[in-house]
Amino acid sequence: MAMFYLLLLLVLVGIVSFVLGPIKVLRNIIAFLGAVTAFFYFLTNIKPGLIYSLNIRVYNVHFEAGFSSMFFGVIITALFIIFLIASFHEENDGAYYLFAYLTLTGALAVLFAKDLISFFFFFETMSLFSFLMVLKGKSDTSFRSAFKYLVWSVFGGYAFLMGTFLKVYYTHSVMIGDISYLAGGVKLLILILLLAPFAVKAALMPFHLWAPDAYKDSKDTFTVFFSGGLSKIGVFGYFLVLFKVFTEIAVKYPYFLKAFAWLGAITAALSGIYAFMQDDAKKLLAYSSISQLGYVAVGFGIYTHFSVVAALFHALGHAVFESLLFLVVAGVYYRTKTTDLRKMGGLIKRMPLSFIGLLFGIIATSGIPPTIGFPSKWLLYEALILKGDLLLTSLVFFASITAFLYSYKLVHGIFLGKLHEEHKNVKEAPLGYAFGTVVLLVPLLVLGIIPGLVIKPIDYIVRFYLKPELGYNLANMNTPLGHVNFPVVGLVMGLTFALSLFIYLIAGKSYRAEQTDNYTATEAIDEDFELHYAGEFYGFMKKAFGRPLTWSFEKILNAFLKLFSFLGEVARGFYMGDARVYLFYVIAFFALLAYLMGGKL
Amino acid sequence: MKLFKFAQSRSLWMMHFCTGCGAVELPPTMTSRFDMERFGIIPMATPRQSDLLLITGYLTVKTLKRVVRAYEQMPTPRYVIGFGSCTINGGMYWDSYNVIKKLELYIPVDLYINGCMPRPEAIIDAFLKLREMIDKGEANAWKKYIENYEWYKKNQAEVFDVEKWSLKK
Amino acid sequence: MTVEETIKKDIETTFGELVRVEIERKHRVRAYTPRNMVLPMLAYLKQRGFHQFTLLTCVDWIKDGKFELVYNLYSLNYNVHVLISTKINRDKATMPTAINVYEMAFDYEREIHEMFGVEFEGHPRLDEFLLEDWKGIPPMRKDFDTRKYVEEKYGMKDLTKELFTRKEQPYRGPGSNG
Amino acid sequence: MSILYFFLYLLLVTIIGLLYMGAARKITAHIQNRYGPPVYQPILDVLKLFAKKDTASHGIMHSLGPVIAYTGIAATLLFLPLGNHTPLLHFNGDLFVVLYLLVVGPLGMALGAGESANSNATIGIARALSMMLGYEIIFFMATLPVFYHYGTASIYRVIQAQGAFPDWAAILFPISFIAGLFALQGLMGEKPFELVVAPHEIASGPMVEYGGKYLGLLQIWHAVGIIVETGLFVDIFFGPQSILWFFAGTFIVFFATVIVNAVMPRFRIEQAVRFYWGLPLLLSILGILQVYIWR
Repeated sequence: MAMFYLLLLLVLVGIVSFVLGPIKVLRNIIAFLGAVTAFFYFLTNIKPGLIYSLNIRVYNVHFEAGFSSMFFGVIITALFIIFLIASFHEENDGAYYLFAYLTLTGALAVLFAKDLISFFFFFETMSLFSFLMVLKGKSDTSFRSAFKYLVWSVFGGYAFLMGTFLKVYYTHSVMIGDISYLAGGVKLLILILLLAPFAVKAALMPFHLWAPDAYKDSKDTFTVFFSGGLSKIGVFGYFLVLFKVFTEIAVKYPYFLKAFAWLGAITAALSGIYAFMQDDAKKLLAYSSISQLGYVAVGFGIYTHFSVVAALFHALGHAVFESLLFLVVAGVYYRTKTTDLRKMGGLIKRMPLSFIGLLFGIIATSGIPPTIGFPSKWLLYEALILKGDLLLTSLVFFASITAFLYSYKLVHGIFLGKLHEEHKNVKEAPLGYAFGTVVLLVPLLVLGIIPGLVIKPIDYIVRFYLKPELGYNLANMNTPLGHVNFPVVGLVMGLTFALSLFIYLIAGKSYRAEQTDNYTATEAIDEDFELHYAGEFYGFMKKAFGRPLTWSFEKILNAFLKLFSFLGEVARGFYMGDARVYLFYVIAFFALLAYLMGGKL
Repeated sequence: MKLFKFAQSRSLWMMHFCTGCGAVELPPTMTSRFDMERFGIIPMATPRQSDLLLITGYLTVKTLKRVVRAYEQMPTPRYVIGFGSCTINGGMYWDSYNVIKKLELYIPVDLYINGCMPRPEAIIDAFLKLREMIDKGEANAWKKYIENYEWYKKNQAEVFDVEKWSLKK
Repeated sequence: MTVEETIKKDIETTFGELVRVEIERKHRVRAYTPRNMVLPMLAYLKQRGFHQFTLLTCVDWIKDGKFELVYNLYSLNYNVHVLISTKINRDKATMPTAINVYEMAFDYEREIHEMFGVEFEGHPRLDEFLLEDWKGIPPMRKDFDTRKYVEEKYGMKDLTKELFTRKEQPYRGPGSNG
Repeated sequence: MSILYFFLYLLLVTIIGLLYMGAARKITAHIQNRYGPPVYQPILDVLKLFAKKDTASHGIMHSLGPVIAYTGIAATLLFLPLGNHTPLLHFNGDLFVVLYLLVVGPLGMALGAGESANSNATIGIARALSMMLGYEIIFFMATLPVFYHYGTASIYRVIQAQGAFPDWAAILFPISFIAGLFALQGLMGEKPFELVVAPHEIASGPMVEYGGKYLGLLQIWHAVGIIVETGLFVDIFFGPQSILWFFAGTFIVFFATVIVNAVMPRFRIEQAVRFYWGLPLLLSILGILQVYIWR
């Protein structure tokens, strides 16, 4: 019952905030209180193993809360609150909040759904309303981006529906349950069809095309929830399909898993490369988000206990740091009205808190200790080496190096360098953004130093399906390969930092130089001299990579489009000719017939 | 303290800023024939990193502006060696309308090397002399610049636009 | 007939009485031209094969009150320099620009403008070129007193006086008066 | 007590690293038929830099950049076993901890140099980060077979698993070893991969706005970096050594890079990255294949 009440509450709050649309303050208060209530209701009332079914005359909607639904539900709801608080600073109407709440309802219902039909229904609800959210985005190209997103979602959704029908046909059950006993090809087909929408949601490589545009063109605060929260549904789907629907996949189709892992690694590496070639902050982050979700796919593809733990931990980490980065960029956009890296710079002097947020965000994205990005990367590498796929390991490592490149480009473009004249009077991001930044910084650091806090629930999720191999307690993690005590890593870093700072402080004094007091081959420069170079930051990499960098999936798709329209033209020519053409066809047909008959006619 | 002084005199990083024709004497001084690195003197790329500014030859007003800027960007203690007769009295450009005559009027100089051109031996001799001066605490021209800042600025203002070319601290 | 003589004859037949052409020595032909004939002559010589604009220079004839502008053209085919000199008035010296004929003239004209103060009519960019923040008369004019300027600006009074007393005849180097 | 031990240990390694730098200058000088500075010259340089009275800073991040850089390398050092010598945190030392901590240094320097807004610095950083796409991946791929072969990711256990002389990983995995040598040259930032600093081209790159104590911190960062980078290489490929032999080993490896540095010109950036994706990548893939065949 609790789950139903929760969903009902969310829908009601959405409708109320829609009705209260013009009365801004009241609407915001209601929306905020609704989200907070939902969050605490979720924490207190929903326990793993809770079952509820709703009888709607012809159909029973089944709900069940598991450990995984709890895990993802908490992430999504918490991010929703952060998104909501920041979004109050934007100009939004009531419908925006209605759509937002219905998106959240759909997402949570997906987590609870126990049968495939209602799963599909809620999944499509979520997709539809998140499409509407993107549609309400900020730029002129929003419609195009949103439409792209919708097309891909619908594609994924119908693949899922097809998979559902196949499963129902063969197993006579709509419940989410094992299909391992089915005959060969059918299983694999169902598996792929069921996995498709989640690959779309988590932007796995051939299905990622909607993501950069949709992330870029949705409203900045919504992107926080969109990238950090909704993509978790994709990860949840991976978990659902690979562990609940097809339990014996590792035995039956190890090559499928291997392909899945490689796909994830390719996603991570290629998106990383695309990310550091972008000049727009949100597009860069979009590719970075895709890249990070690639690691999650790798973790699932390896299919050992601690690789899946790593994947789920990384999903959590992704939710934390990617949301943090999007939130900071949203705050910067709120103040400067631009996300173009070439037009910003030097904002560290005006927005110090945002800078700290972004700095720790990129440190976590790069996977440097002591942040949340490190434990999952560490576990993933251990799992990869233990699995013995060294080339895959190398590709994943390559991807994580690209993370250094794009994350530095981001912080350099926005915060470092010379302050532009038009940003002289920019203030720190408003309270809503600052709140989210501070709140997200806490798990980012705490879970980086004491990952044991969440390893335990994640272990509960995974140990039911895979043999537990990972030794862990609050501070330590043990794999057959190695051992890390994360607080000690943090402590050593703190200690050495104190030492370096000590050296810095006892050494001679320094003075604060003006920005124009710069080594420019001793030329005197004035304020409007262009010192800060952020565009084409890795321009020379185009030379290093050569042609492959200019390839993209979009171009391939466009080539397909051209091919199909050409074929269409040809086919049209057959049907749309005039009388003479038809006469020619008839004669040609008879000539062919005569030839085939070989003169017997 | 003594150790730091020792280090200061033994490690002089020279700015790689060749002004006049005297720069041509530096490559032999750096390379294997005379090897100034054995005294701890190496060329550095930017004024931020260097201790020693070598004015190698004549300075036009145009160059002087840049030299003053570079000099002010160098962290203290910083030393200046005037190199060749051009820095002393204008040398062969004694009546040129665009070459400054006395370097000392614009930036303080620790040491002059006479000649047109001085040989690498003379340069190395000057380096050793400068090292001695630092050891004895005599190479204090940079202090003069800070104490008599107004005076130097006044002199500089007579030849170029000081407002634009000097640093604001 | 040598190449130089051919060129001389060609110029003379084309421009007639207005120009005086001399063969100064081998490979060098000099044409004395009035101010308004310079551009036609440059155009003519360019299509005659003198593709290289080597130099534009200026001489200050202060006693005559004239500037002499010398355009130095060169032809790789003939291996011949043609110098076109023209005299213009010294006060309010103006000259039509040659950049429409030879683009190379762009920087030379800027330089002459800066050093002698000759205004080139139609030149798009006669601003600061080699000197920075120069005020007063252009430094290459002969009425510009270099020594006085140096004494005032760089404070070299003592040294120059000493020089004069030691030698009986003052040194007259390039750039000094007369 | 142990904290004091950490500090003394760090100080000692810093001084040894500075002496290595001095030795490099001396070796280079002798190759160029010069006499060269005394071996202790870098120590004097660092002392002088720390004694500088007024250094220009462009803001808080510009000041903290070198501090973070030294933090990163010092933390890495504490996780790195020095041969057979009982290291400080060997129980915790893991290849990935070390590799990720190694990146903190360049990142700190990049953040600091970025705030100076100098275009030379920007170019230098862009190069430094792009170069990582070349050498880091090769270094990683070259060491992977060793870790895979000994079935551990702990550097300490890899050292212990190797035996005396003929049992070294360098001899078991000669192809990976050569690939690792290529990567080491880039990791150390020596010519022909000296693109980041390139004093004649981009005025010492990221260091362009750093002087005085900042440059001093960067110098000792580089000094410890030499020990850590060559030490990591020696640990992985040369098996268990007493501390003296460990330093001898690092010096030999360092000597090799210095000699290459002294006689080589410099690559352009895209040439350098492409170079790494040519022969060294092939070698490291061959090394991985070798370990597969062995198993």
